Amino acid sequence: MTILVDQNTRVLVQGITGSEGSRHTLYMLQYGTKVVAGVTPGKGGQQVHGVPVYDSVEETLRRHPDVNTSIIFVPARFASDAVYEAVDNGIRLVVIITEHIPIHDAIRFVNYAKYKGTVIIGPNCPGVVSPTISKVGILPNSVYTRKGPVGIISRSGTLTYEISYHLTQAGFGQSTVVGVGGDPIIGTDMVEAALMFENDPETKYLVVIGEIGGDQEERLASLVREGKITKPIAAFIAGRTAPPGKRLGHAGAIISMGVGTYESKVKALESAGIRVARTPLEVVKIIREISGK
Amino acid sequence: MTILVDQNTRVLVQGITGSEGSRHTLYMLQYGTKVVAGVTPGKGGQQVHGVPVYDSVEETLRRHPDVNTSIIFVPARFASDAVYEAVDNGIRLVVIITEHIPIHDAIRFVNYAKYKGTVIIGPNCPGVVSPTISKVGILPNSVYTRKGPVGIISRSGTLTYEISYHLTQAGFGQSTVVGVGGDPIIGTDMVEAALMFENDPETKYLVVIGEIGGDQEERLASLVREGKITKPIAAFIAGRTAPPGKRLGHAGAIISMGVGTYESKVKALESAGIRVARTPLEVVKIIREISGK
Amino acid sequence: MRLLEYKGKEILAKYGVKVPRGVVIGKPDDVDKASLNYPVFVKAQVPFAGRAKMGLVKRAGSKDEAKRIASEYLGRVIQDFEVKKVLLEEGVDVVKEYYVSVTIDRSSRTFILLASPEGGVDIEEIARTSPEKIFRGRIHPFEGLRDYTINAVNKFMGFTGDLAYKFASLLRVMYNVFEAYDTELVEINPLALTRGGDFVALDVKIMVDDNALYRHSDISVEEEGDLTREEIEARKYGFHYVELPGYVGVIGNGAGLTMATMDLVREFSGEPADFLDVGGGASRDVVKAALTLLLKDERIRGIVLNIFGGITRGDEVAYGVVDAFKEVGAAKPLAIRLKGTNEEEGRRILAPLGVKIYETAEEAIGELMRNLQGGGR
Amino acid sequence: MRLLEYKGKEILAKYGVKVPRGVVIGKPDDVDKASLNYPVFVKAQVPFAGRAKMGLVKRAGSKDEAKRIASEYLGRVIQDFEVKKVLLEEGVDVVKEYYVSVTIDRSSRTFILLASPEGGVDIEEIARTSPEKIFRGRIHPFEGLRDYTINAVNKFMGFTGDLAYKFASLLRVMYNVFEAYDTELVEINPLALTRGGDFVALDVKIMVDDNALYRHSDISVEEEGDLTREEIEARKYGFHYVELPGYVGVIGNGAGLTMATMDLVREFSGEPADFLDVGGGASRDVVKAALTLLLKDERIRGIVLNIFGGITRGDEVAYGVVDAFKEVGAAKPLAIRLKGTNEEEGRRILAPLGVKIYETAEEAIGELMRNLQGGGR
Repeated sequence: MTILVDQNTRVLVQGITGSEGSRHTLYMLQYGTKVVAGVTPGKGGQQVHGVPVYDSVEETLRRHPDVNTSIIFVPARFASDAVYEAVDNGIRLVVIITEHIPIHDAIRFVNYAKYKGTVIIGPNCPGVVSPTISKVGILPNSVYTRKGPVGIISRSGTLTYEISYHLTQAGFGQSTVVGVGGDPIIGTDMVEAALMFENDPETKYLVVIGEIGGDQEERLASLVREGKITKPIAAFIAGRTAPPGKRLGHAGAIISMGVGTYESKVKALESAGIRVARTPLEVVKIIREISGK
Repeated sequence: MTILVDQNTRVLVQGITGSEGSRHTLYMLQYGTKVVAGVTPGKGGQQVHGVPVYDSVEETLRRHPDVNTSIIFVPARFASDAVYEAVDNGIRLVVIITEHIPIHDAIRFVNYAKYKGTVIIGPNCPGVVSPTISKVGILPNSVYTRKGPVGIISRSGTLTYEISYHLTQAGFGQSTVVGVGGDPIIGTDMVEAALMFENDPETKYLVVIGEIGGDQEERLASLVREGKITKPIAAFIAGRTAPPGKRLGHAGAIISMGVGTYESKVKALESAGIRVARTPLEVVKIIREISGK
Repeated sequence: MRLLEYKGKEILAKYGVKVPRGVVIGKPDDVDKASLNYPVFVKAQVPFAGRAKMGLVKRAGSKDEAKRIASEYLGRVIQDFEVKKVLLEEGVDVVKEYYVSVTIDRSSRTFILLASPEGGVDIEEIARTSPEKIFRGRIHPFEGLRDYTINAVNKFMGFTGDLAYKFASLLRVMYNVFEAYDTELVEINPLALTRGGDFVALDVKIMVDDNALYRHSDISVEEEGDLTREEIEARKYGFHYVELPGYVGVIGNGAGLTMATMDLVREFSGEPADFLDVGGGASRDVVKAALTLLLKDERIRGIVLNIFGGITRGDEVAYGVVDAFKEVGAAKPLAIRLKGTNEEEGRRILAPLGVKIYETAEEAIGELMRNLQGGGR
Repeated sequence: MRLLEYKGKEILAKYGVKVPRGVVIGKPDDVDKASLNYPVFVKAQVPFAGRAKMGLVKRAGSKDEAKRIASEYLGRVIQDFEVKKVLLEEGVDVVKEYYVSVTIDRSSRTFILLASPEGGVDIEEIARTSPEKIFRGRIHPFEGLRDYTINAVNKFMGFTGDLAYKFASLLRVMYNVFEAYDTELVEINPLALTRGGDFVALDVKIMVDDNALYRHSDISVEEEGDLTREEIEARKYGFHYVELPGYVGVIGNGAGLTMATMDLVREFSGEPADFLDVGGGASRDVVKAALTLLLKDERIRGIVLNIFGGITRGDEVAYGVVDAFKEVGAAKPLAIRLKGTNEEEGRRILAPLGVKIYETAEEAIGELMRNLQGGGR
């Protein structure tokens, strides 16, 4: 088993006719993802890499009632509308790749989705992949070649690929890799993703790739201390050398209100018995030791 | 067992220092309801019929963590705020007696409560009583003297008392009586209340007291046809002689868009095998026949 | 409350919706001051439907004709409503008429956008005969009117390019007005598409939630109200009254019980002359005013008073009856059914009047109807 | 984006919040035109905290003194920011200072109201030392700022009667501005209570979401921006750059990987001179501009380029490096780590340059640091 994405995943690409949408539709198809339809208002009737395009999600579902997942490549100004359209049409999982969505918009649609029972991943995230089964995102196909016991939760994109790559090289495949996104407001945070992995029997170990800012890693540590997350974890936190008060790329990576420093995160994690790697490669070492392999 | 209100019900009265709030606090206490606290902002520290008054729901819950139900007598302009306060503080059941709450306010807080997992009864309703156990409402104590197998769902106030009275006189006690409220937008409608009764083993028969306008009775009939509600039902619909397009007291009792006429309701109910009484007294007759007593 | 047409148009126009060029007047002489291009349509401002059929919209080819029609309308009482305003409007070069509205969807507890390429006719009629010609788009209050809904309705209506853009703007304005004014309905019917390619609101119906009027100081109840004079009177006393065509007066406490009482009157072959709900916890004064209203009503030949006391107390009701009899006399047969709170006290107070108190509404109405029918109709 | 103080005050004042009487000027001579009662406070308009300590707020007893201070500030570059505006403000008769703000609560995904009777100090400091002195009231976006929250904060702050009423109005304005301007923070600190019993905003900090600026035409990025010149340059090319105090240049793709690369530099006892994230799918031009920026930076003694290609392609990156070397020459040691998409092509393109390509970032940085340290620091 995996989380979020599995062999039953049937994907709708919102914004499929844009350059990103189109390119990643191809990559997802190449990976083996079942991309069954795309939506771009006004472009219904076209095809993108053989995938039929519709004007609306409602029309899509009429033709493809098996669609259960949507990935959004719609530009920031229109992305919120695409999210509402997906949620209102009962799509169960919506992965938002789009970055630069206004935070007030995100705070509203994230709450709305929760209310309607839709799981949101992102915005501003690389998506989700369950190696060799299905990918709903922009993570590089070449990295995700091996299924296995490691569940990865990450706030970063490339750093995730980096660590995943090293893990795969060392023989540790992944159950599912979730890039939760770098924005301050995201639909599913590390804690919620960790709870999903906790219930997934196939996932034996967790890799948590955090960064400075916010309190997701601290809250994750609390759940471990409370015994609500019991699987062994190897963590890495980026931004040890980042100066406070400056944004480093991710809007989420800013330290404020005395929380979210590298030190507070490492302290919280270590006091919950979680080992924190000092370099990306050390993550592999920790997983090797934990697994006894 | 009963629905909504039982021996574990612990009541907070919001707007307890107003004349209605105060009077019905007394009546509820006389009925045996466990009214443990009241709230009126700025009046904390007072007592009403021996019930302590607090400034806020949060303070109340700090002192009385057993409170699980709130009844709202706050005037219409401030009632919405009281509802949000109750919902945000995690109260599980909120009964809104207040009438004349603006419909846009109601549509928002009803959705908000649903999102937060709070059950709302009302607005503009007489409340809920589980005879001889607990009453959270303004239904007359003298009428509800006998527990028994009949669950009553009603959009009306006095008409409910009338029919309940006749039932009790005829020896049919009630499990729970729910006045869902007469406004066009209500937190729990007849259909939702019927589904609650469906799961209550103590309730053997349902009495449904509807009126013209809206489509609650029609939707209830659909659920019966689909087999989702299986308990025998006796119905009464008020407003057979009401002219279309006029509001008769209840804002909910207006016929429009071709639905909600007396005829459409009776037709829907009868086609689902539900017997519809032509007079309030006939309801008792039908229940007698259904029960074979 | 239903706003008069001109007021609804005023509000929509403020937000950028196009309406026909026109002037609202209160006196026939105001026609002189209005600089309009004739012919114009002269439209009596009344808060109900079916104006055209009632001859309340007429074409005037000249100022004089307009003035004549306006004086015919102004001051006239129609369905108990006195016409105080008349709208003069220039004609519009119509290519096609549509229907569009935003309203409340009770069962889903959301708002809803309705649109149809069939304009100018009753939407309930379309709903009955060709429901597939109505677009229905849910609008959740937590998300507002979304572009995807606008795209869908444009597709349904067949609007593309510039028309789609203009229709989108119109819908956004309608939704904003719907929210800003606490309305239950914002309807444009018909919405005209002109030869010039514009949407123009030919008729507008806006229903504002009575309970939210306190938030909208720019809407005046007196001026815009759709209430009859009796209803305004009733409102003053705090009871709810609706006139019906029959001859049996009905008073109850609570809307459901009062409706059920009306229904019982019919069940016993009578015709209710009113719906009068004294409400919960009615005082002596309210009951007196209510009963007096019916006792004075010449259409009414007998009255049933059906009270199930909960919050309402039997003694207060009884005193109200005594007071009403003192004022206008026991002019008509009165059947009283009094149950519940302070029932005995009520009976005691009523005893000197010699009015019979019944145990059930069925008994009360049954006997009243037998008396009325026995006395000849 | 952090608005300058005067702009934040302008916005709040428009909605009715009281601010000190003052004038914003762009030239020292503008002081003459301002009719103010002296003494005044002269405040350099810079988008960062700690102004008072940096001598950027001074008291002026006369027009001449104010002019002298203003000319001292205007045109000065502080933390890479050029002062273009100065605010002159009359003093306020302060009885007590408070803290109040509306911001975003990430973990609960709601808004939050913060208030404290301890004003004028850093709220993070209060949060650390006496968290019980901060009122925290969640505001769910679906319900807005509720009266019950206002009642609670008034009780916490000890405001009753007129003061409670005024504070409630202030909070409503702050929340409206918070929503209307897509802000991440609306903060008044200190909020003064005057002898006259009014609340006056002495300093205001408003952070507007950069991603929502397109909706707010009244806010000008150029004028209000808190970016350094390099950052503005970087933004033009579409990469994200932050200057840091060290001597090792860092380029990565993706914020997380770039931060991790900085961290590795420190791990190998170096000091990163920057954070430079070329982003996802960086083109040849972006890589060229980024590398050129660092090659020209005199503080920088060596550079690590860490690319894990996903969307980003190794060949594009390689061509960007080639282009940069063509322009400014291989002036400094460069360690390249290139993995992922089109890795081999990238290696082939880079081969003629004689630059070593590493398998892992650890190797690249390790060897770079050995070179730098071997060469003496």
